[in-house]
Amino acid sequence: MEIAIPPGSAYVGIVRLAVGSLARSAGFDEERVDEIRIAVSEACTNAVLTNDEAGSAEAIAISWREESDHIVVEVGDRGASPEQQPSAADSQGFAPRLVMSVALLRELVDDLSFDPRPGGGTLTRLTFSRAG
Amino acid sequence: MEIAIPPGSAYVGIVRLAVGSLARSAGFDEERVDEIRIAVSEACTNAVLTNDEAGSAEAIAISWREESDHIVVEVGDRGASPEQQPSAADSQGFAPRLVMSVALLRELVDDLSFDPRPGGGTLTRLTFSRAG
Amino acid sequence: MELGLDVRKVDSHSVVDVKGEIDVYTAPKLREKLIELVSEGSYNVVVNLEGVDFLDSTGLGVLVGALKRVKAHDGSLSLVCTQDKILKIFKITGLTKVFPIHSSVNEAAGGAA
Amino acid sequence: MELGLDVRKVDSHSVVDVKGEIDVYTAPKLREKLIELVSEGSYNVVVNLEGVDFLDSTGLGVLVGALKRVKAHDGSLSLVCTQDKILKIFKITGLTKVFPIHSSVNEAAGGAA
Ligand SMILES: Nc1ncnc2c1ncn2[C@@H]1O[C@H](COP(=O)(O)OP(=O)(O)O)[C@@H](O)[C@H]1O
Ligand SMILES: Nc1ncnc2c1ncn2[C@@H]1O[C@H](COP(=O)(O)OP(=O)(O)O)[C@@H](O)[C@H]1O
Repeated sequence: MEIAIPPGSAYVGIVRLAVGSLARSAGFDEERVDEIRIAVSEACTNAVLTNDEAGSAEAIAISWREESDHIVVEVGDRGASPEQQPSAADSQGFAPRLVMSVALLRELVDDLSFDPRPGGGTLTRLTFSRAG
Repeated sequence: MEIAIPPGSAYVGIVRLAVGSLARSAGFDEERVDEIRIAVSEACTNAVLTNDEAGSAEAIAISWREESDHIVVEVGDRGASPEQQPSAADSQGFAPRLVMSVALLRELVDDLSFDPRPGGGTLTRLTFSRAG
Repeated sequence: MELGLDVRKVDSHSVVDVKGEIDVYTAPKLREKLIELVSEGSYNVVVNLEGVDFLDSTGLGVLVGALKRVKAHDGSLSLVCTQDKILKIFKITGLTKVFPIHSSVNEAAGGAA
Repeated sequence: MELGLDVRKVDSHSVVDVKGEIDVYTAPKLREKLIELVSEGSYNVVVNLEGVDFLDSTGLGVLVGALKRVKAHDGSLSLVCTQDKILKIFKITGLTKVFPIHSSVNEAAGGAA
């Protein structure tokens, strides 16, 4: 299924609700459902903040696709890829929010990619194995 | 925001979740939130069943739009309008499901319309006044 | 989405305790259960809706279908419901005149068959 | 979505009981509350996450920001958290080494400032 949200922070929680329900229906256990919610929420949060930084008011496009052995969630925005953004820790050694977000994404998903979108922006693709 | 669901009965509950959250955020009280969930669910149910009858596997397109004094929810399908479908009660006087559905819709929304869509199908438009 | 369906006997009635949301996805499960009861010879059925959070026209359709089936055997179908939001659905569709609606299972099972 | 924020004093500590989901929408409210506390002179802060159902990188960012602020006044920021799903977020991001994480408010407020 597909969800398009205005690039506002208020809508990310609605995506979490929908994704939690989809993940549960897809047969994941509660712990994994929670991890999937967190990962998709991180991707949407990055999309909302990066659209904002890029000055884009375009909708964030989220898709959920079920394959036999995995689920693919794609989040499309009009902003910069996390890989193009500063990742240096500050003078006290604290990582920026985005670095923590990418650390969470990498840990919680089975496969992660950031690709440029036609027309500009980033497509974040999260893959969740059904096996594990 | 916009949601596109595959025309399967399993997805209607996810739309209810999202709509309940949107309606609550929009400031409706719990009773009205519940009525909005029921009305949108009825429209989606009719869309899913009517797509099925029309043999269409196309997605059902749902949109939620907030205006200053009302909310507009549109549900687009590829099936027949409820107004084109048989509404006669059976021999024992029972109304078909669709007639009960339309009765619920008429009672729960402030404005209701069924319009033909370009390319075929029906656009069901539900309006909910913010006044109350 | 899960629909809980538990069947028990109270006097001569079969009581179905329904839990969860009755919608286009789950209504077929309720329909099957009610058909099964009638085919096993249970013609006096009580559907307990106290644990139901959501009911729509598909749920109503299933209840109407079951009513027709038990009536064909001179049976009865009564409902247990005290929740305003669920009662509202029956009122709007005129079904409060069709179904006996009780406020407890004992009241429903104790009533005339 | 509502974020509950209640502040109380336990000994010399200001305890913020957080209820709900801390995400990109609600994190700014928590940030404001923590800035307010520091600007009022509360430099020993306990953030109680026991009522939190969801925490993500925006919430972590706010906690890190608050930690920097209290440290600038030689203060402390400790957390109360026993929920595995929330602890996991701190572990993955390496912040278990940055924040003292306690299993009760009394333990957090009783510890060294
Ligand atoms: N697949 C379905 N989804 C939703 N409603 C249905 C479905 N099948 C039947 N209904 C509705 O259920 C009600 C009872 O249907 P009916 O055919 O009379 O009973 P049954 O099929 O249960 O014997 C009718 O109002 C009908 O519109
Ligand atoms: N609007 C925001 N949304 C999400 N995260 C933010 C926002 N503003 C700042 N952050 C993150 O919060 C963390 C702390 O930010 P920082 O500027 O150091 O603290 P503060 O602004 O609270 O003094 C950083 O990791 C930063 O990326």
